[in-house]
Amino acid sequence: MPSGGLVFQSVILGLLLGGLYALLAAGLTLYFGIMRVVMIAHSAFLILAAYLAWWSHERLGTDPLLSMIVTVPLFFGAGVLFQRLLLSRLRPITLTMMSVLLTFAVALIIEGLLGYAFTGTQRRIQLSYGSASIGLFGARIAVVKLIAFGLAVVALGGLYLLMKRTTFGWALRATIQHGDAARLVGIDTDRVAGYGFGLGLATAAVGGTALSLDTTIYPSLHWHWIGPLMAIIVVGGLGSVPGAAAAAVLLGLMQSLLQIPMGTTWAQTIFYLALFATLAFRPQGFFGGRLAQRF
Amino acid sequence: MASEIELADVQAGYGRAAPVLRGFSVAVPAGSVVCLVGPNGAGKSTVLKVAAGLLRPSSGRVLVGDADLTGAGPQKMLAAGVALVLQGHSVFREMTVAENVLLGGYTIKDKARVAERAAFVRDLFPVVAQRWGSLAGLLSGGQQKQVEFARSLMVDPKVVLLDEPSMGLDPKATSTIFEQVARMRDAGTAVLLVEQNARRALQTADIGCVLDLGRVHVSGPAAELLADPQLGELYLGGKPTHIR
Amino acid sequence: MTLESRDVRKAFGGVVALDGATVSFRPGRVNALIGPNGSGKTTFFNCVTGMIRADSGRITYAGQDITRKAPHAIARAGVGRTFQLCRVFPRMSALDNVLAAVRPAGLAGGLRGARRRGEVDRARGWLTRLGIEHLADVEARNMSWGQQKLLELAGVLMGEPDTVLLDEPAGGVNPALLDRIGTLVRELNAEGRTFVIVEHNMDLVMAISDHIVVFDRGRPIAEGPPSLIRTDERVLGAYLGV
Amino acid sequence: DDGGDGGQASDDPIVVGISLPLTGDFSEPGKGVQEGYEAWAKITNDKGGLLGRQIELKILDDQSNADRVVADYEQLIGSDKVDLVVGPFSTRLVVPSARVAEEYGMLFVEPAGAAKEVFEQGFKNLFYAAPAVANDHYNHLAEYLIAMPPDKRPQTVAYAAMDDPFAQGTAYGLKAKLEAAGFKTVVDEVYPPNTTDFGSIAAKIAASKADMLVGGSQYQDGVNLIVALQQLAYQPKLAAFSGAPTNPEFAKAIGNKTEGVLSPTGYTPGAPYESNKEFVEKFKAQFGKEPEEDQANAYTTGQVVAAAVTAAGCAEQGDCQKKLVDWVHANKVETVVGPLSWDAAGKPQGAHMIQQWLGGSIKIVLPEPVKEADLLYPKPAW
Amino acid sequence: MPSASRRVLTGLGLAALAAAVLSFPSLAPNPYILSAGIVVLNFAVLSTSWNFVGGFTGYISLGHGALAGLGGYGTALLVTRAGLPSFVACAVAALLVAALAVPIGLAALRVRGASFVIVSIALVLILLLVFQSWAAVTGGSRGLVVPRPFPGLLRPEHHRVFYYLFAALLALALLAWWLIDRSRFGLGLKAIREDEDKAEALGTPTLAYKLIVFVISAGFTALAGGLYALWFGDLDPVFQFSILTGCYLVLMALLGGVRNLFGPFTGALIVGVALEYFKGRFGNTPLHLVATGLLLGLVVMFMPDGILPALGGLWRRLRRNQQSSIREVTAAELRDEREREGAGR
Ligand SMILES: Nc1ncnc2c1ncn2[C@@H]1O[C@H](COP(=O)(O)OP(=O)(O)OP(=O)(O)O)[C@@H](O)[C@H]1O
Ligand SMILES: Nc1ncnc2c1ncn2[C@@H]1O[C@H](COP(=O)(O)OP(=O)(O)OP(=O)(O)O)[C@@H](O)[C@H]1O
Ligand SMILES: CC(C)C[C@H](N)C(=O)O
Ligand SMILES: [Mg+2]
Ligand SMILES: [Mg+2]
Repeated sequence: MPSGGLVFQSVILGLLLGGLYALLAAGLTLYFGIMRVVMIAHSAFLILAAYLAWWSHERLGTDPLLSMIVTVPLFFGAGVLFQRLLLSRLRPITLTMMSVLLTFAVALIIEGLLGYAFTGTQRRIQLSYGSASIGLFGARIAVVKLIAFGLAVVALGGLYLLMKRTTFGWALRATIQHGDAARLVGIDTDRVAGYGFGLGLATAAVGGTALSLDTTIYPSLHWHWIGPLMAIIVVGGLGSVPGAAAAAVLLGLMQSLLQIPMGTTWAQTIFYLALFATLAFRPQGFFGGRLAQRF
Repeated sequence: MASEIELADVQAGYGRAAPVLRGFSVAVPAGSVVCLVGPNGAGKSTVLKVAAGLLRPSSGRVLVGDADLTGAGPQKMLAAGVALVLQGHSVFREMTVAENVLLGGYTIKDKARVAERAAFVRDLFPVVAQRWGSLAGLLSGGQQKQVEFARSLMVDPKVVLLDEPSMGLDPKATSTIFEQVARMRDAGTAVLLVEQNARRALQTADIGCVLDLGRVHVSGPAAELLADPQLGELYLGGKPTHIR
Repeated sequence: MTLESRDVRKAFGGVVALDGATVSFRPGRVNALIGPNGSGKTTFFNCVTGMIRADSGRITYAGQDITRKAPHAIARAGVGRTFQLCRVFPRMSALDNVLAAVRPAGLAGGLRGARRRGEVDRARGWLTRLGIEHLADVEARNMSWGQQKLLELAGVLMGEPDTVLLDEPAGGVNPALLDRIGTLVRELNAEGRTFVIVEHNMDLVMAISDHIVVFDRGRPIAEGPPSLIRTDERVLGAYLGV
Repeated sequence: DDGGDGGQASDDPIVVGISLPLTGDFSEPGKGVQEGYEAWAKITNDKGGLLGRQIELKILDDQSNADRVVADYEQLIGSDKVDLVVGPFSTRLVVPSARVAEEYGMLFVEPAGAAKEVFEQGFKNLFYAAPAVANDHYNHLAEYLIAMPPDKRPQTVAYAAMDDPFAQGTAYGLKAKLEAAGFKTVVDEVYPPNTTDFGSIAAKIAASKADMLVGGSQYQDGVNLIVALQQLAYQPKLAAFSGAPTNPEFAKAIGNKTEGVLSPTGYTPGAPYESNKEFVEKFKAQFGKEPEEDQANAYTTGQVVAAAVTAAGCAEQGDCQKKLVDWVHANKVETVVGPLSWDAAGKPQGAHMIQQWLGGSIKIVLPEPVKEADLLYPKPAW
Repeated sequence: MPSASRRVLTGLGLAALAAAVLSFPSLAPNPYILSAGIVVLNFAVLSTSWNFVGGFTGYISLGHGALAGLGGYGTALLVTRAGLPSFVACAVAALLVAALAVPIGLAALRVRGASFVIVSIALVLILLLVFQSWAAVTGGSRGLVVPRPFPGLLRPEHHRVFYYLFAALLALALLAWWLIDRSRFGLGLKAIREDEDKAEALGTPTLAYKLIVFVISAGFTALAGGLYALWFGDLDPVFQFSILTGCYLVLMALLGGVRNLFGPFTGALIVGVALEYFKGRFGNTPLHLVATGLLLGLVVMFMPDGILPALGGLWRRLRRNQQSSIREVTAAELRDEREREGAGR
């Protein structure tokens, strides 16, 4: 029987972890739900961002958070280019399938280049406040995890508002749903789709930085993230940012609590069990996702 | 009087296949309705796509007012006052009716003006008002069509291109559409209408134009076309009563 | 082989699409199903063919309960349909589109060649009858709207259904061809096929149907022969809008 | 290289085939092993080679992948016709590659297959070139702890091991001995090799308030676990990690709070063995740094092979290999990690030393005869 | 149409291909080349097996690597635990995996497109976790050793035997694919690929069809996995349950052309050789990943239908230049024609 203190500590860890998951999955929601693109390379970009954060810290000694000043716009631009130069040239009929393969190719390229540039060695940012923590009713909250959580909240909130409240968000959704019709109401669909993709990658820059604060990174780490992140967006209802956030927090919490009785490896299966349960009982996802179940 | 929109000797097609339009010309003066009829696959929708800038002609010219807009994209065309309602279903399925309609006013900067137009189209199509908050993809076929039409009415363009606007609409809604077409004409808009409901359309139109195999087969005052028995049989359909 | 529905209800969230629809389409007739946009006609077709499941009520075909059957089973029982937003197999040739409607019986039947002489001839026959035989080798996605509509019809007919449900067969079809479709429906009806046609083209409906059912707000409000429907007060009010 | 009297060797060089995980998950230690092999080849060649022939290494990259490592040895033996092969890094790769060597009848000395599984396959040509297999790494520490007065020694122990035959082997070797002596196990966690978040594991360990922590770790996972434990303000009285603490980056990675951390090692640059002085000196000259365990094990592998070749007087595929195998089975070899001999399964017969971070550097504290300092217990806070 | 001469040509081509495949072991200069040939054949069987699902129904599975892994582990466990003879174990394991594919298929095939891709990825990852954690049965990360089916055989001989076994399995898989491709069942599957609801409405029992073809695919995949396990001898969950394997299969099938019988085989040949080449070329840097990625990207961007269709298209274009497939008739001509027909009747 686990002690109350351990359960409480695990709840806190789970919530913090869930927040990070939500941030990491946010971009996927964007491409996948709204743009019908299965972006296998998202986690590779996360790792890339984490590497850039690590590298800037290592080389310049700056706080990894500062690297976002460069990586966010950089990734945004890369996303725009990626969409404009590559994805937009795929045939709509086979977009889903081909995008899987194309982004898979990109993931391989990123992994290979990272390995080439930084070797396969595991890296970790050594922060002066890396092991600092604050107490809360007997439990401890690591400062770095709290920062990552904060980044997640800010990024996700911004994204949600952008998609629901701004003309850009509307235009993006319209572009994806009927390109010709969107062009006919005056939307510059090329640009909008490019920006949409750029936005997704920009979240990867934020997410990767958050990730780098408290974990080890290595080039092939992205494989490790693909499964849980995909599971999160399916459970959350494809294309729904709040849904993905809710699913992420819930799954993070469950994973953290399940580790107490089951250990690390078995606890990871919760993602896939949740995924299968979702598909069996509510293919449109448990949190929102309305028409999205079938595409 | 100068034409609001004119296609001159247009050649256009899809990919490597043989061209669909081969030397097609049409002119729509302001304040008039030109109705394009023709068999399935004749190239009617292709004409409208060229006119709206969705498809770039391989030769020929597209003139809007005095400007030569050959090869301009749909945004430029829209800016020049040309709007197209597509054939089939082109609502944004996973957005609400409200979002669909308001996106029709995407290019309008003035918020008040958008609200005003939205109120206008809600009046015109009761369905739009009733289902304002539901996802457009969940509406019935005819309801979606009405949403599309409402969306295109958010701007009031100089040239309206309509691709079979009455398809799938019940008689009431069909009447609304044709009334609306007449009203637009009266307000000085140039309307290029493609319709398979040809007799009804030609009754509303000023000029009729029969398209076959990518060329103008006949064109002239709508009433004359309606009266021509040969055209009737080939393109407009007889009175179906004789079927039984 | 009567197609009957009893008190069928279907609601989507707050929207009641079918509200206790009880109708009966008798065999050997050309039936029409008309009604304003959003009155539930397509939903009715979807329920009958099993594409969506009714919330309550019962649907029978030839005395058999088909309410909970899978769409393919209903199709095999002899009910074919077209879609309002016409659906074809975009990257298959017109001929293959039609051939795909051949339903193999059992495993052995499934392993038979797909392009056997007799069936290909039959498929070409349907294309010819609908006036698109010249498109036999063209991929469906490269065809115009009306051509696709005709192709879809050819596919359904290839399956030799006893009862054919057509959802707006005239939508976007050239009037000259429309006569042809009308004639074809009558011919096939004479050969013994039953039709249920949803259509807004009143000229066509009045011309070809024996029996008309009028829907409004998810339930029938009138039915009878064309002559009667044309003058029915309720129909005029709800639908024809005179 | 024109070293010594190497010029007089008219024969072809002796080609030694090696597959190494130069990329992928094991690339870090893989590169270390590569350096060890290169140092061995250079040092040997500088002294005139083997049997008067120069040594030429043919190194392939197996991408840390078992399929590839097999293909590599297949290629080295079947296609490139190398004269000798030596092993790759990691138990996971050693087992499949040893099978290839076995089926081609080649001598297979390897630097990194330490888990007990390696010796359970019935290989007759395999030899592990290090003092002890994984399960025996902590033997000296176990003896020491068991010998402590029962009321003074740690009472409860938490184990956290990476799911890897080697890492798990080290922790569980110690666990078996301590449990038998009545130490209570309060946490026993296994985590997959790709784990990057150690929060929950740390929470469990912290909640158990175990006196002693044993980590069956490679490098980074050990660091991550320690940082996660620091975040939770957990302070054990004793902490031992396989792998991590000997890494040069270790101190910085955990904020220099290394005092008292224990680690087993099979090698120390300061070891008194004769060949070691030469090794350390020339290695430094070649690579500009001190050799570590991975480098030393590879070098040891080379030494074993060299001894066999010298004794048997041959180095090529075919019957010669049998002679080499027989020789290694029958003899003891002097190496940089001390004298090594093997049982029939190729298992070495020794134990690892235990090191401890003391005053900012890592010192040998066990066993008594070779110790550089006394073991510090309890360890200060981190 | 010169269909007779075409048939002769096809026959000759097939014979040549078979001869090339079968004579390879005697031509291979050393056992290493032979073993590389086995690897390519294994890839060819796997991607042909994948193509039962991917090619016909358009469901893209990145999880077929896991099915092969199951076949391999199943074979190994049946040999070591149940004491079955090696090849019996392989067949039984394939049957078991095929049976297991029923519930997996029922769960996974309910969802389409992108969701299916995700499910297939999840399948790999969950199996990886299970096989890693359940060490008591699977050996976990310590791996599992598959006893040699022919213990006395020298390695080169061992390779030769397995080469022919793989070639036979490939022939079997190709035959099955060809049979389905030309059948009504196959046409039904292609209809599913194009529009599943429509196919269902036309009377195709789509779920049953998808399930059957998925099970067939799983069975062949597992057979290949089992055979590989017997040949290779060592199983490790990390390599048996890897998304990368699944992705390579897709790459091969796609590269060759998923609509062609020999597409996956062609792809396997190219990718197999390319992987070997990249390894040699980029040696000890991870640039081989970059090269593979670029190859995949180029295929997707410029040859989405695969090499064989691209070559076919080129050939056709060279032979008779640009024919318009749409016959052109005006409405009037059509009417005249119809009248003639009517008169003829
Ligand atoms: N995207 C496309 N790719 C290739 N060919 C096309 C495409 N769209 C249409 N076509 C071909 O171009 C010709 C004209 O098509 P278009 O859609 O303009 O006809 P239409 O007159 O509007 O017919 P309908 O009344 O059936 O809508 C047809 O023969 C059609 O097959
Ligand atoms: N999947 C769905 N989800 C939610 N509402 C739906 C759905 N399908 C139909 N509806 C609603 O049910 C009602 C009936 O729709 P249906 O498509 O049956 O109408 P219809 O009679 O075919 O109209 P039309 O003539 O315009 O095609 C409409 O109000 C529609 O919005
Ligand atoms: C499996 C199928 C994609 C192959 C078939 N030959 C076709 O062209 O459609
Ligand atoms: Mg059209
Ligand atoms: Mg409808």
